[in-house]
Amino acid sequence: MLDSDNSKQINVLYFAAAKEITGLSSEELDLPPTLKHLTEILTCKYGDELRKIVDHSLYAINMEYIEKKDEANTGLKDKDEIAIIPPVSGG
Amino acid sequence: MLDSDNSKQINVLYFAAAKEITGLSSEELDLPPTLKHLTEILTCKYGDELRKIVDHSLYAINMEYIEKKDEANTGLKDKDEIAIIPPVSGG
Amino acid sequence: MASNNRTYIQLFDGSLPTLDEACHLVASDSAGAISTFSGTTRDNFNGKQVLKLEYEGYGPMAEKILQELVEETRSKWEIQHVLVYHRLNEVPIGEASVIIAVSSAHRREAMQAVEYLIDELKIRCPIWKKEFYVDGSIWKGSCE
Amino acid sequence: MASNNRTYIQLFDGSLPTLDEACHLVASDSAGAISTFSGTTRDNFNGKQVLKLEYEGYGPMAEKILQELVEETRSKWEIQHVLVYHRLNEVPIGEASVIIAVSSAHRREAMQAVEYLIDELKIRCPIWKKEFYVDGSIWKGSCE
Repeated sequence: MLDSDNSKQINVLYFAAAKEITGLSSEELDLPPTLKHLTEILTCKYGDELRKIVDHSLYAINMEYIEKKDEANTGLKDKDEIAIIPPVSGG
Repeated sequence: MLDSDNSKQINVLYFAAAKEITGLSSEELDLPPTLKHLTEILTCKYGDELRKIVDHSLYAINMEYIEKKDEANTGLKDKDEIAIIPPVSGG
Repeated sequence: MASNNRTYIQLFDGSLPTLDEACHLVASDSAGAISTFSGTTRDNFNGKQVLKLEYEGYGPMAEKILQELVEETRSKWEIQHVLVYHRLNEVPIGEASVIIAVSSAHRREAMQAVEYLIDELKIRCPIWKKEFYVDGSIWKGSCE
Repeated sequence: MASNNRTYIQLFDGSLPTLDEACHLVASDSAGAISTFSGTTRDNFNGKQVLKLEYEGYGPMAEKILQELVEETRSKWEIQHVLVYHRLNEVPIGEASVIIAVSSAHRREAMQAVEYLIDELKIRCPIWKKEFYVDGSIWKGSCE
């Protein structure tokens, strides 16, 4: 049962400053229940430096922005593509 | 004396509809004292058709617009270049 | 810096230079924004087919007014280089009758300057457009 | 008419097409106005010399957001064809990182649409700019 749960994965994408801190452009992680849990996992893995980035970023799930206030109650599902979107500066 | 006054001339420029009515792009006229007098001379010469154009136009003296309300008290002088400027439509 | 700002004002009897040429003239390494406006001749007016268009201008005064407009624009917005080209005589359908290009360090200024220039040009610059239809022609301006 | 409106959205790894090519794509005989905006890389930021710039993008999402922006723009203004091109990776100083071009029957719509598109692109499109100075580099965005 636990094993089957662990087989559920999300793909996390890192850009700009987040990519530099993690040294990765993406990685597979075990499925956490919500974005809030994901933030905790990432903080644990990459420290406060990444935490600060996440605090100033929005998540996008499958290319849809999630509002900051909805992170705690936004559930994730198997194979979701989660991107950390630091403040953008295109143009 | 009269002869010397008559030697004073203005150059009147016609554009767009005004040019089509007069059949001229410009002509020399004896110096009238004000723009209001010029309008009378032009009406006399080219009829109400031109008068209507002038009523909806601005005069420019030496390439400076003259406001409609100032036409009666705007004096003219020898060699002035007076243009009738119908509503513009460039761009 | 202000003294290095360039202004290009010109009336053309035939085709206008391309937008790329115009942008090349106003570009600078310290400008982050170039805004342009191209007015092109339309094939219809109020649903009526336009066969051809002609522009007539009071050339020297048109250039003087454009110069004044550019000075006004510079006094309102911090912009760098400015270009205003207008074509006279016949302009085939679909070709540009006017090109405006403005560069500035930041985008807002260039965009607002271009909008001001084309708006004021259309109000004050002594140039007239004549549209030819199947059933006649009309000088634009008074009836719009 | 609305169904004939074209939209060009593309991210480029190298040089963007020229403004003339962009205008050619959005031009139409029934459009009287083409408005464009070009964002070019500046040689300085707050007086500090910029040596080079790099853009990174979340490509698929960036294109999706741009598509949404164009749809929003079309719902606000009566415009014809729309083009939004953005360049990624290194962009040499003075070259265009973004080009927007919009055509419309009347000028106001094209100009306002361009302004809306570049404003919203800068707020919402997942693309990031990194500026390199003599003494280091910085991802733009958070500190502006």
